Amino acid sequence: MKSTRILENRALAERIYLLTLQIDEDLMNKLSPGHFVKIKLPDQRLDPLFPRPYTIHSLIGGHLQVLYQIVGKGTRALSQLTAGTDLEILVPLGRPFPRDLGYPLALVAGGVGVAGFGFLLESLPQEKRKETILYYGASSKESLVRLDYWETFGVTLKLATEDGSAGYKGFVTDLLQSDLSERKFKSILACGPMPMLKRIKEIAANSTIKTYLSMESFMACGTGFCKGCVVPRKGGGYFHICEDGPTFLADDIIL
Amino acid sequence: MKSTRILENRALAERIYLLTLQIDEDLMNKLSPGHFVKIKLPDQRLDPLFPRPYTIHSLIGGHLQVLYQIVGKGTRALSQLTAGTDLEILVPLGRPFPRDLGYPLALVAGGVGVAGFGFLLESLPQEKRKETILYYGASSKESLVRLDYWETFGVTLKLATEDGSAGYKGFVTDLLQSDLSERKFKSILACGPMPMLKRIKEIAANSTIKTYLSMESFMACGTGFCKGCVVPRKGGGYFHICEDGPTFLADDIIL
Amino acid sequence: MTWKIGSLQLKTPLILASGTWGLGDTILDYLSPEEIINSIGALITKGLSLEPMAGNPPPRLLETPCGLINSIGLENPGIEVFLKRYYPRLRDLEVPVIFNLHGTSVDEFLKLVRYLEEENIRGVELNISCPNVTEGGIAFSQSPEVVFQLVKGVREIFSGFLIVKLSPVGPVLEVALACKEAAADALTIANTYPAMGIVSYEPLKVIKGGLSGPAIKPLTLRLVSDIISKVTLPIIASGGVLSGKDVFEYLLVGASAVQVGTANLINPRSVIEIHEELKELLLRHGRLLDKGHP
Amino acid sequence: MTWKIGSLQLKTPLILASGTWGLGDTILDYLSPEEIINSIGALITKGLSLEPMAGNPPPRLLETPCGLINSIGLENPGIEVFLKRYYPRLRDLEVPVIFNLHGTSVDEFLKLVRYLEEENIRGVELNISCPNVTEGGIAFSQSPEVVFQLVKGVREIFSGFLIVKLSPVGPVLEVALACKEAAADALTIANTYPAMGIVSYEPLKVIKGGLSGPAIKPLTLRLVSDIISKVTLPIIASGGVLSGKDVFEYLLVGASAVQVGTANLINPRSVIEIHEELKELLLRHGRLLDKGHP
Ligand SMILES: Cc1cc2nc3c(=O)[nH]c(=O)nc-3n(C[C@H](O)[C@H](O)[C@H](O)COP(=O)(O)OP(=O)(O)OC[C@H]3O[C@@H](n4cnc5c(N)ncnc54)[C@H](O)[C@@H]3O)c2cc1C
Ligand SMILES: Cc1cc2nc3c(=O)[nH]c(=O)nc-3n(C[C@H](O)[C@H](O)[C@H](O)COP(=O)(O)OP(=O)(O)OC[C@H]3O[C@@H](n4cnc5c(N)ncnc54)[C@H](O)[C@@H]3O)c2cc1C
Ligand SMILES: Cc1cc2nc3c(=O)[nH]c(=O)nc-3n(C[C@H](O)[C@H](O)[C@H](O)COP(=O)(O)O)c2cc1C
Ligand SMILES: Cc1cc2nc3c(=O)[nH]c(=O)nc-3n(C[C@H](O)[C@H](O)[C@H](O)COP(=O)(O)O)c2cc1C
Ligand code: FES
Ligand code: FES
Repeated sequence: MKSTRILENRALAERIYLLTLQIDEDLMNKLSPGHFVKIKLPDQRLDPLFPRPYTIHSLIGGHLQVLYQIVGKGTRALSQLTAGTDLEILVPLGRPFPRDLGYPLALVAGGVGVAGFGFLLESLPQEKRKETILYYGASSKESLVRLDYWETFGVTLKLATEDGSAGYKGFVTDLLQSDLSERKFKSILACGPMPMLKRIKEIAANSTIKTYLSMESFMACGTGFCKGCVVPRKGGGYFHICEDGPTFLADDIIL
Repeated sequence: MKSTRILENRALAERIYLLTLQIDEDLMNKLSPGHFVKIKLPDQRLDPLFPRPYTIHSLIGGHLQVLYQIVGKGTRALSQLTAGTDLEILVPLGRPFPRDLGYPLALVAGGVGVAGFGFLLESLPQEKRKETILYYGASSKESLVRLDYWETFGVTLKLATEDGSAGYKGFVTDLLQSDLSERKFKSILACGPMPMLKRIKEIAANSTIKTYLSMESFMACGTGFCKGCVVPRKGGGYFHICEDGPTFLADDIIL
Repeated sequence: MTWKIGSLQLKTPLILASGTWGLGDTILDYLSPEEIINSIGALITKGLSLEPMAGNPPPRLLETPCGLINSIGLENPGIEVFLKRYYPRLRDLEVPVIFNLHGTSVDEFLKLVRYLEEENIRGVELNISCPNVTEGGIAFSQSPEVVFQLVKGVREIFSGFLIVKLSPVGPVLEVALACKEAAADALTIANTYPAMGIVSYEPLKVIKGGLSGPAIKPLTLRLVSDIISKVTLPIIASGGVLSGKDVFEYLLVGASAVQVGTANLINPRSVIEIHEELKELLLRHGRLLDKGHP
Repeated sequence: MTWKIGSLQLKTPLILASGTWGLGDTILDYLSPEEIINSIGALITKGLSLEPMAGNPPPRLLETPCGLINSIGLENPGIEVFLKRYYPRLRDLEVPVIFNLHGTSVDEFLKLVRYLEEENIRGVELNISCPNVTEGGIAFSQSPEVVFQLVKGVREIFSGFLIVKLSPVGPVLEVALACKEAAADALTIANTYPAMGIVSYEPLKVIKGGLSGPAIKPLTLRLVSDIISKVTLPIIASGGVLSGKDVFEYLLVGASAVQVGTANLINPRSVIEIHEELKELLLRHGRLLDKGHP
């Protein structure tokens, strides 16, 4: 684990926060889009017992940013930390997003699943950004965060909300599906809740689009030590999400 | 448990804090010097599992104040809370200091054991304060806190530090002992670490001074539910510190 | 909704566990009579013995990660004093009161039960599982045969509701089957787990006692689930319940009722909060309870 | 200071527990060879079987209060692949490597041990206590007689250091005595505790597995203390060690060495920190270790 300091921990929506951590250049050079980080709460309390994993959201300004949502006690405790607090982190974990993404590219995000696409877009050259559509869905308008930031990349942004308060009313996967007939995507990269990923796998099954899904599960270690974070592998056996993923070719896994 | 709000949580020394809680008049009227309060940390984390007990330090201004020292994870977590945070407390717990204290009165405090004497002095009429000596010992000058506050009562303040950085160099019990020959105390009320209490019991054993000791132990409930916080009773059996105490006649207990 | 443990009807499935609400003399300081009647299905007394017991010398408590080691040693005023001084006020609460009994021999247990028959007390929980006494207690739980004799003996003279509180260690299944055979009405699973902790180094103080609290819930949930699949007796779960979710999970694996213990120490009003949470969970997910045990 | 488990000499009393540092192929990503040599007394491999095992379907993990339920199901590449692909790099670390073995029958265990004799491997930990497999594993721990036959059989063909890893449930003392009688060199006390948790309500997902982590430390400390007073074999403690203090407490009650398990998952560098804390505690309170066990 490495020591780092909180520079900012800001609420973007009722339960969504943007955490900014100070890191040195050495570490920065090791990070690629798709990597994740484990963050240990800075106290001796043993509940929650395990540091939680978060995708690297952005490296802008040489700081490591994490975009997270409060869902339980670990994320709630994280949200209460203030600037200046020292933290231990374990990073980089997991494998980066695949390097062979084809364009036009569809990025599909459900909720804070959008996080990792920040770092990805930051790393792409302008011409590839232009060939990228970001499908971004959430429950309601308030939970669609950092829209200004997403717009700076010059990507096409397509929004969906379940309550219709912004963008298309319904699921982001509906948007994707209706676009598939017109647009000739070469790749899809999706991150979000399991029902969304399942739906995308179905949608893409009939196409030749290379489809990647970024998976989540509870992680005890994040380092491949425990063998607990598995997803069934086509053809038998299991992948370990933390060491073989978290991003997988949809065809390789059974959801 | 009752809901309350932190008005202030201020460091007085490296590891000693003064916590100010908002309470209503109704509750205030139920409190007497010597009572204690259990404070629950305001989150869902289960470690530490039990709310910690603290003596009521002061009621000045209609606020409930607690003077506490960081010794472990519970007190450390408490020290990190900020003004505006809502807390649950259970209060009043225990029995007040005895009402039949005789004067001249010696108050003997080791470290944050001094806490409860604030509320006591606040409740005493001026003429009784004048007949009170507060013996207050700590490891060093920095750990002798709120000296201005103690002085406002017009009591005689006698300080001791182990390193001699303020007042007498040595234990506060030495001070008390050497005074016993000159002064005719009617009562002693002492609060502090076990070795100090033992020493006071010894010192007072040869006198007719009514000697009260305020005891501590780990408490699971503080309400008499668990029967875990015992001190052996002279004549057999046990007292429960939380319901029969925390303050006992030295003669009644076996240390 | 009504709750049943065999023939016993309860208003809620929540029971205050033995030894975690004192002798009951101060419970009204924290809960109103209405709250008690509406939230609590039954009350189980502190473990009671024939003679008064002073309990163990300190240290009696140690907090461990998400748990509590206690070694109270069954401090209690004895059955007679309890019946005279403490019971009347509990009876007036109009919630079933179950007597938790501690004997060091079959004979002592029988004597205790006779007192209750005389007073027309209808509920008993035999504590054969206390880890903190040198005689009786958990020693019984090592021998299914002895337990059988004990329960059979009590059954012969006691016509009320007869619960046996098992230890989570030892031959638990065999003991459970022995209770069934001896015609117990229900089992409480389980008492605390034998544990040890170092209280301080200088002077060196250790505590050996029973572990309770959320730390043990995954263990007792498993035990309850395992026993339910093998013994056809109503099971009352006891272990680590802090929230309505915990209760719901015990009900899900098939428990008939659930005891609240250590939670009462953390907050004397826990049971009220647990009851509120449980009601909400039952509304949202209650149908899961009808689907058979996972 | 040197540390001894019977005839085995270790540089430190800290051992990495089976299954909590993967297959060892990535350990050098987190610890340098010097750190390993200076802080770790021995390494115990992931549980290895004759044939590769795919392990259990998800969910395999659930966090509980201060604990972890795992149901990995002994996923491993099989002894042959392990020996070829993973072992050489571990051997090069120059820290004793002990092979944790899983068989579903005495015969399978014997076959496994023969591989090791061939490769001149000097340390074995027989895993008769895994709660997460349908065959073998914890089933052995129910029968002291079967364990005796197993250990005796292995002892006959294996001249290296022979450890048996016990389950914390079942007839633990009898199993320990059987191991002693069959001439095991040491016991590991203990594996994880059978546990259960509800992972989600809709869809209803439950996990049955083994509980590890700080929640269980008071239980395993007690078990180690109890067994040490009754069985004259060196004991290696395993259960809930997160800090130097935890290790010191196991040593205090008489353990010869201590395994670090779940702590490696929380932080892959835990063992380094634990070692630093332990060194300091030994300096300050080490003399307590010579005073006999509390
Ligand atoms: C590789 C990876 C990257 C991640 N990146 C991010 C990120 O960038 N931003 C972010 O906000 N979150 C991210 N997560 C999810 C995040 O780790 C969890 O939300 C967090 O661990 C929850 O901790 P908690 O203590 O608050 O909740 P808990 O108290 O542990 O759980 C609360 C509830 O959330 C559920 N839950 C917990 N973890 C998960 C999970 N991983 N997936 C689905 N449900 C879960 C639990 O079942 C429970 O119902 C990522 C997870 C993984 C595995
Ligand atoms: C009736 C009563 C009134 C109290 N009033 C005050 C007060 O006004 N101000 C204040 O600062 N503290 C007071 N205390 C002590 C306070 O409750 C403890 O310091 C606190 O519980 C420690 O919690 P923790 O989680 O920080 O420490 P833990 O992590 O629980 O323990 C850290 C270390 O402190 C030791 N320790 C824990 N509790 C005690 C204790 N009660 N006595 C001695 N050693 C202990 C432990 O053995 C351990 O070594 C009072 C205690 C009682 C019983
Ligand atoms: C302080 C304390 C005292 C207890 N006393 C008794 C007792 O007298 N008789 C008994 O059968 N169980 C006793 N128990 C066990 C509890 O009734 C309960 O079964 C156990 O603590 C597990 O449940 P919990 O985790 O909810 O506390 C006691 C437990 C505690 C913590
Ligand atoms: C994820 C995981 C995998 C484990 N795999 C094995 C194993 O393969 N063989 C074995 O004997 N024990 C295994 N164990 C048990 C540990 O080695 C250790 O004995 C147990 O976890 C208790 O120690 P701890 O609380 O320090 O983790 C495993 C434990 C965990 C958490
Ligand atoms: S979380 Fe442990 S192997 Fe992935
Ligand atoms: S702390 Fe429970 S009775 Fe005093």
